[in-house]
Amino acid sequence: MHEKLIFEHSAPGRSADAQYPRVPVEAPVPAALRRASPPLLPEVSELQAVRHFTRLSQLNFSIDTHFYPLGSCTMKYNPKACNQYAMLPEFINRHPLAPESTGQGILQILCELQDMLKEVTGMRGVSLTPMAGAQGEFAGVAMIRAYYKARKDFARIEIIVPDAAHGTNPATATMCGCTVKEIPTLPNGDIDLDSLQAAVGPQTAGIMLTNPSTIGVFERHIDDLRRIVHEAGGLLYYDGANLNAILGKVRPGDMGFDVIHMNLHKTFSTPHGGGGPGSGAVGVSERLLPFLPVPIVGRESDRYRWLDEKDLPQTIGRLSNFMGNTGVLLRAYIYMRMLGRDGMQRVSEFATLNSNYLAARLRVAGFELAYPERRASHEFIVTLRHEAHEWGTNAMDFAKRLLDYGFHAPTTYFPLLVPECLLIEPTETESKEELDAFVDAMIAIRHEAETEPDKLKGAPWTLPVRRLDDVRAAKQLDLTWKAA
Amino acid sequence: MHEKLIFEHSAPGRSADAQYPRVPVEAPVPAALRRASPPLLPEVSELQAVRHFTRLSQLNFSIDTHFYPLGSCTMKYNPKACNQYAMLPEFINRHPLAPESTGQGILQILCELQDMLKEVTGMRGVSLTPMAGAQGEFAGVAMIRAYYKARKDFARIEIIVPDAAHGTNPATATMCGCTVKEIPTLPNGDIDLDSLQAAVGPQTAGIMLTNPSTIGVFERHIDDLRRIVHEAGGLLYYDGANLNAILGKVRPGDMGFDVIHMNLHKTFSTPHGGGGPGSGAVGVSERLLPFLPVPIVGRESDRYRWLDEKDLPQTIGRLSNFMGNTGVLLRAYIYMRMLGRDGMQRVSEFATLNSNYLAARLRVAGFELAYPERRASHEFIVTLRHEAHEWGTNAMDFAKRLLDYGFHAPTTYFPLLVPECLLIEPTETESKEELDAFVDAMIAIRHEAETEPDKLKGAPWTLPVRRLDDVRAAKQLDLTWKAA
Amino acid sequence: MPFIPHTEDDIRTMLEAIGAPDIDALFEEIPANLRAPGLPGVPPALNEMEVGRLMADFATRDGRPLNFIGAGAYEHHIPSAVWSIVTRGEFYSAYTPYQAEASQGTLQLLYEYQTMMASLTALDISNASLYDGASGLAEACLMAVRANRKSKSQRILLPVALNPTYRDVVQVIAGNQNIAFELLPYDQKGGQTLVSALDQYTGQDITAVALQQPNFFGTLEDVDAATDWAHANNALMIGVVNPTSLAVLKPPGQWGKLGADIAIGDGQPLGVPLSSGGPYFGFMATRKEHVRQMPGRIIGRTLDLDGKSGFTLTLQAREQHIRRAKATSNICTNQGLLVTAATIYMSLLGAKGLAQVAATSMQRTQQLVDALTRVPGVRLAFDRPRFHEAVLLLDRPVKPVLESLARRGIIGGADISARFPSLGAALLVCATETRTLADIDTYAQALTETMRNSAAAA
Amino acid sequence: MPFIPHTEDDIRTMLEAIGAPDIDALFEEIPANLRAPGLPGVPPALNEMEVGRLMADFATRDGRPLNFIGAGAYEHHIPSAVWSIVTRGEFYSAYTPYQAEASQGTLQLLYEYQTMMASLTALDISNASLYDGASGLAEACLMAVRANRKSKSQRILLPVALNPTYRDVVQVIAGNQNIAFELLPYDQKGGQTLVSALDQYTGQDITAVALQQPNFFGTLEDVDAATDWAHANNALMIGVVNPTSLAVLKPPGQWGKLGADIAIGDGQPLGVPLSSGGPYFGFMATRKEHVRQMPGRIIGRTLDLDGKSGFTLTLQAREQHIRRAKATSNICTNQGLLVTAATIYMSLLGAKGLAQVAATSMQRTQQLVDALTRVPGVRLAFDRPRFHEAVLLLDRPVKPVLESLARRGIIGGADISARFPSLGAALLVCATETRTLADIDTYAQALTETMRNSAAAA
Ligand SMILES: Cc1ncc(COP(=O)(O)O)c(C=O)c1O
Ligand SMILES: Cc1ncc(COP(=O)(O)O)c(C=O)c1O
Repeated sequence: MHEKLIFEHSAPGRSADAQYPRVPVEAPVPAALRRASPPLLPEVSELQAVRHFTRLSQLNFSIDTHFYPLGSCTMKYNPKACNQYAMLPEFINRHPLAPESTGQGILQILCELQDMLKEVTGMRGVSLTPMAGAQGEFAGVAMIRAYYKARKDFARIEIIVPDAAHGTNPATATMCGCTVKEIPTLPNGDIDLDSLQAAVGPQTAGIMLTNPSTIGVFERHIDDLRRIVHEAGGLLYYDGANLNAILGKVRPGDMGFDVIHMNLHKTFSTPHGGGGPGSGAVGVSERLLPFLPVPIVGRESDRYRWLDEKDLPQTIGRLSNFMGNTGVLLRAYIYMRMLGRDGMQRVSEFATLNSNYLAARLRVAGFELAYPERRASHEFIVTLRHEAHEWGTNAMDFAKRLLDYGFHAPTTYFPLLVPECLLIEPTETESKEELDAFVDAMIAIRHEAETEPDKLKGAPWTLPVRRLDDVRAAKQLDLTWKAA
Repeated sequence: MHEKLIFEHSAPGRSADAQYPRVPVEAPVPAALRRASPPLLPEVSELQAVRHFTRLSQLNFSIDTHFYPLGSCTMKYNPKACNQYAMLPEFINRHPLAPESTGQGILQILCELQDMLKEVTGMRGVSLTPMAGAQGEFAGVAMIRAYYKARKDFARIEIIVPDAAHGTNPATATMCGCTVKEIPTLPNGDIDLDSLQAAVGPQTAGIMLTNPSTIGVFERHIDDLRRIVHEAGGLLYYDGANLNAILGKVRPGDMGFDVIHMNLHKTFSTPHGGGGPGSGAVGVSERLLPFLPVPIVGRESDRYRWLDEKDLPQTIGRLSNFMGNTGVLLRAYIYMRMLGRDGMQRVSEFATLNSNYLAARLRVAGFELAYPERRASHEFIVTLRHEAHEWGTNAMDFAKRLLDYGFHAPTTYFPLLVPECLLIEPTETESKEELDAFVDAMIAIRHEAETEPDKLKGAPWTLPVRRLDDVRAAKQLDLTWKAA
Repeated sequence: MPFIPHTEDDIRTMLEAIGAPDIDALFEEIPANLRAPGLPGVPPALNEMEVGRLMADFATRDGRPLNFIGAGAYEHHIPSAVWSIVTRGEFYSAYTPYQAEASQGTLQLLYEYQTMMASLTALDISNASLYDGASGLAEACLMAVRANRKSKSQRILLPVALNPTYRDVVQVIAGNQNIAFELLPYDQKGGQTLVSALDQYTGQDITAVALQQPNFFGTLEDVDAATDWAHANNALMIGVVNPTSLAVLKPPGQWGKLGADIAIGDGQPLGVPLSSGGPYFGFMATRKEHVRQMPGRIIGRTLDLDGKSGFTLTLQAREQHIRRAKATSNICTNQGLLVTAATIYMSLLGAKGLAQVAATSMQRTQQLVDALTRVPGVRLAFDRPRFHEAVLLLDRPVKPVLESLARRGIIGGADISARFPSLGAALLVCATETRTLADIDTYAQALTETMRNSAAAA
Repeated sequence: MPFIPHTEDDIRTMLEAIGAPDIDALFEEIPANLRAPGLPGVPPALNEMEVGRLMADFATRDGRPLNFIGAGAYEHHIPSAVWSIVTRGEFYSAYTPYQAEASQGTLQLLYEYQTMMASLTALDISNASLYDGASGLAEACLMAVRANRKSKSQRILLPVALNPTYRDVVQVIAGNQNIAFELLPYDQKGGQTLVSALDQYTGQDITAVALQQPNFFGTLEDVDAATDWAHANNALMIGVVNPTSLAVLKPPGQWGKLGADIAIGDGQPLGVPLSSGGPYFGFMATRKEHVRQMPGRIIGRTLDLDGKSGFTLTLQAREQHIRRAKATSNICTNQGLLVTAATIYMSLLGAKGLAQVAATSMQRTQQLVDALTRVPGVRLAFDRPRFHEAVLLLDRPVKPVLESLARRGIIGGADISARFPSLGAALLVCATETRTLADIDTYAQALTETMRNSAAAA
């Protein structure tokens, strides 16, 4: 299936006339500020637009159509109710600056969401404003910096990250004006505490940690690790992208973390939308409370109101023009209310069950697990180094061939420390049958790798396009369409 | 793409638990009336259901994805606004028996719709209750019968239909207890008035006519035809499935018709939903007013209320449990308001332009038009008798091969009087580019018919299934799934 | 031009290809004396924004009162997933699946639906829908006449306790074909149809007997006895059923010794919103041997050229397209999209969920009855087991009470006193699983006040 | 179990395959002292029906007042087609298109979006979105520092007439990297930024100048002069723009002699509902030569193994996945779904529709200003040409007036007096094409009464 570009459906003078004011109005713009020629927007009928974008949508894999075990991304079912009730006219037509008296309903929702997130994380305060995980990280590291600045401890600008960390961790540290120090992971998946001990010092602002880490195992020596960092005077940052693994089982606050961001668009199942929006709500321990980004919802007897710079004079400030991705927050709230306290625990239980089951079955089928002696968390890593070495079929080849079998590929080549890796996260919402079918596909592909490796190297064969040339894309940049 | 049956996704004990009351309740049913074993409904998770039905949907052609020139079906764009505003919570949650005082909004809408349909058809009264075209026909013929019964003219039970008539016409006549007399169409597409003259008599209840007829031409001698039937004491029924052809150009009421049904799900663009719902509103001339089916909306100064048997004691009565397919009526209303008086005229103009253009291009390309000397109405017929005769590729083969080219097939083998026919109705919402692409496909297929006829006979090749065995379906009935 | 893609250039080129000077020329075959002068009576166009505002204004005017009416249309929870999938363009904007290969989505879904309905009714087969329950019963009566070869009388027995509008509709639709309908009375104390009333027909030529379970009053009927009587007297048994109830009630296919022959009903409770009256859909199921007498579309599974299984419309030879004047029915367009909703709904709820909905609705109605009959001036009409509706008798006319409740935002039930004058001031109420105890309390309080005030006024 | 498909059988089989006695054993690596005792503080589960009712109750409480605020988020008509397509599962529930071949729908759409935004801003290229306009400006400032190799100062000039929250956010995000922001004052009479204020910086090392068009007050800025000044002084020019306005206003790429270097803004007006504050999206466009300094995802067209064209994420080497601590930004997840909405919106409106929206909004705001300034105690703050917002000055504090209007169902504007104390009691109002003359009249009357009553009370 091929779909032309929308511009190729365009014809001068055509338009979806029902969609804008009919009476022609001349914009009273002074000549010097007026646009000279119209922008190149498509000129199509409403049907053409609907048909084009509907057809485009069908070219995607998605949770609603495919198993999507993309590690570190928690691609679970997004309940339709979350969308339906978040899109109630009163919520989506509300202007963010309307008086609080006209928004007590939504303020109560957000306040309750803050409270539930505190409970889930074991933190003391929560701010919902960060608009994605990375912005949550930013808020977190910025709070750490603000904390030290407030203590006049200006030397602490170094952020430690394990080599398995997600790229946003070091990138965030840099954005916050910190320097980054990387420490290695041991072959057993735990962090090398000796290296950590060696790395900390009076320059240490903190460590950013995902636990379970992005290699899919729980850091067993978290107590020691915390002690080392805290004793060195640093703070502990919890990258909560993987909260799906531990919901109700262990709380970052109880582990001693000082600050956390949560990817509500993962654990709390707001959709990922083909690239967002997300929400990176942050939680903090007592000592970072004053620095939370604003606005935050406060309750005063039975009234709710926004707390701002006046209420939190030490706040790191604002990260968005209003109060973050409210629509995403509504979806997370609805999801959490439908799960309730027991449902949330089940999330981590069944995410972990699915992950360990899939790992066990793949191992039996002859695949090499990167950390075979460890319990998998909600995700785990297969390394295809043997397959790559023996048959020349690498992780990318397996990934692309999986698409032909009707499965979205796991995350490939991340974390970077495991060669030819597939990071596989089935999530709790997938059935055993789906997992079994995935294993069957992996086995079949492995057989192909041995007997007909070109089937993998040429894959995918059945999708709208064959394998795309990424090198060409970057070298011969073609980023916008131009009329022929 | 293949999708298992929903039952094959099922596993005992699985369910979408968020969707029903959690607290187990035992139904207090006396033992003798209790169900002994549960019905075989699927046991699937919410994700499984969503994924299954989403994937199923992708196996369909539809207006939103494909050009769909199905003659007599008026597959035009269904504006998304019609669905959105018809689904406002107040409308869809309203109980039909709620007091009229709580439904003045919707009653006003329906009343205005009645008025617009009167204007569009030139009839004196309208009832919105019939739930599809065929039920509108039923109401129409039932009114004719009621009219004669009221006049004690019991002999008039014969309904005349042209041979080109849609199957619902004769079937309806039978359901109303009438007998059916068929009259032929002339080679030029007009009705054979001599046969008509010969057919009418004291037994004639009326004639059912589509104009333009289902062969896609306007009956030029409609004045004579009307005279013949009226002089014989019969009434004229207008099958308004094809109103798209004449909107604002000529009105059935002005042509002298006594009763009409309208397929709102065609001309007024409510969606067809893969088989309905429709709406077959009926309009009548003065003399049939007392017989309209109830309920009808009446206005009394600024109040609206339902008129029922008490208001229309001679009514043929009720055709549905409430007031017909209200949701469909809302969509038609919204569509009509967005078109307005000028937009409605444009409908017939551009539907006719598209049809004549497509006919002209196909003729130039070597296809035989069934009525080449006539103007096409909103649809027209191609006969593939030469192609069938010379290359053994019949209309069905062309239809199936068109699917491979990404076009829904036109209506095939209807009307029955034209051999190997394709009844093609492009509608006004398709662009010239789309029509041109269709012509290109027809030309390519014709070339294949000549050079590689098996490409047609084996078609389709690229759809979820190859050509299906209809004979087997009817002979070895498999109408429900049974667990293996 | 709204919804029309033609540019000036397109129009010119197209007219040239046609060889017509202008668009008007395309209409030249219409006699000049008949040409309409446009449509001055239709209002000018609004754009989508304006029409959206207009519709929102209408809707706001009608509001969202708290509903306690059933009477043939039931307010159940509808999972968000249902309509978000139903309104996908591929389902919403497709036609009847005439080209099977290009409509496998709809066809497979309908096959799944047929399977579910057959199982729910405990009959062999189901069609792909009729318009609604009322017209469906008319079709069932016509079908019974065709299917019951042993009977020549065209006499069909209908209960008085049947939904009275169903009776009206049956009369209108089947009445033109000389079918005689005779009425079976109900017990004034229990509300159930008097099976003993069948005795007078024993030995006569009766084509069919219909029974509604639960009946219009919500009362449960003695379906076994009636079914056995019918079969003993060579009559077919037609069961008119509420699909939700079938999760807990004995299905028609198991009524009596042999089971009912035809089951029909309104599918609205299965995921279709109240929608101010429609569109809903009628379902029909029957035994294998009657399949060729069944009206409506039927989907069959078959094989394609490669031997792969697929789905297609089948037994079309019964239908009007082919059979024309001899068709089993004139129905063509049915209620496909609503069936789509019902199929998704049943898949989500499963047997367990549907039973929970049924049982909870029964419980809620009992709670409602308990609360309302505590209000002075209100008593219960019938004492027999019921499903999720009940008839209450008031000590004063129903209509003003309902109007007063409506002003308080409560739709208090259906006034059935005009249709059942012998009952007096009768109010049919319903509470499904969507009504909370708080809702019931709100109603009871409002009714108490209403009754107090109007009593005071009287 | 809501959203979990496991049967008891499944669980047993799976645990066997794993070799674990129970699910709890899977968590055995978590130190016992850290194990949480569940989540008692989270309320128990509601089913979908209950949560639907709850949300509807919250929503009803907030109501649907008539809105006259803009201030960075604008209420425009959104065609129904937009969100009915955006919420299709294939768009809604897909991840970032890492597997290009399985994500051609999203990728092609983003490529189309980039083309539209480049054209709308009259710049060469666009990224695939940032979080919002405010954080987008922060990214633009950081990018300017990277891109302007001639400048070492990290000094950036921002106008006071810039949306004040944008200024706050820029400070928070870019402030940690030692960028110094200096402020350009505005003309008290016209509301436009004083280009003459740039003179004092002539010859200094300035990294970039930003100007918002229209500015926060709605006033149109002299963008040409500012841009030319920037380029003459080796500074980059950053244009902060409202995308709707670009249908009628000179686009950043054409400001001054050379055009602005970076355009950023909030894409919300393009088909994204107000949504109580978000999600919206930030857009960014720039010149070709800066592409490797641009933050955010970029989609490129390339060829597949068969030479067929397709789309893929490109230039990922700038991003955190690969570049880690040296990435152009930490942004990863962006606002893809909103971009989907905007792309469909722009396709439906086209250049003509967007210009009509812009022009009608300007007209409506003028009509609003005319109507409101007729109310005693209300006058217009600035006399220069504006887009679709205006600052009104009241003769009394703004907040109580807004509260009083809110009680009448009117959201009367944004109180900007705290952020711009020198203006006094300043109210920023906006009327887009969605406000009718009747709406404006309703507002004017309510304001008249409010002012009369509070004056009387004073
Ligand atoms: C472990 C981890 N940390 C951080 C992030 C960043 O989150 P976001 O993409 O929402 O910015 C992600 C997700 O991509 C992640 O997987
Ligand atoms: C000419 C004609 N008449 C009548 C009908 C029957 O309408 P419906 O399918 O709505 O019952 C149709 C449509 O199928 C038709 O095309």
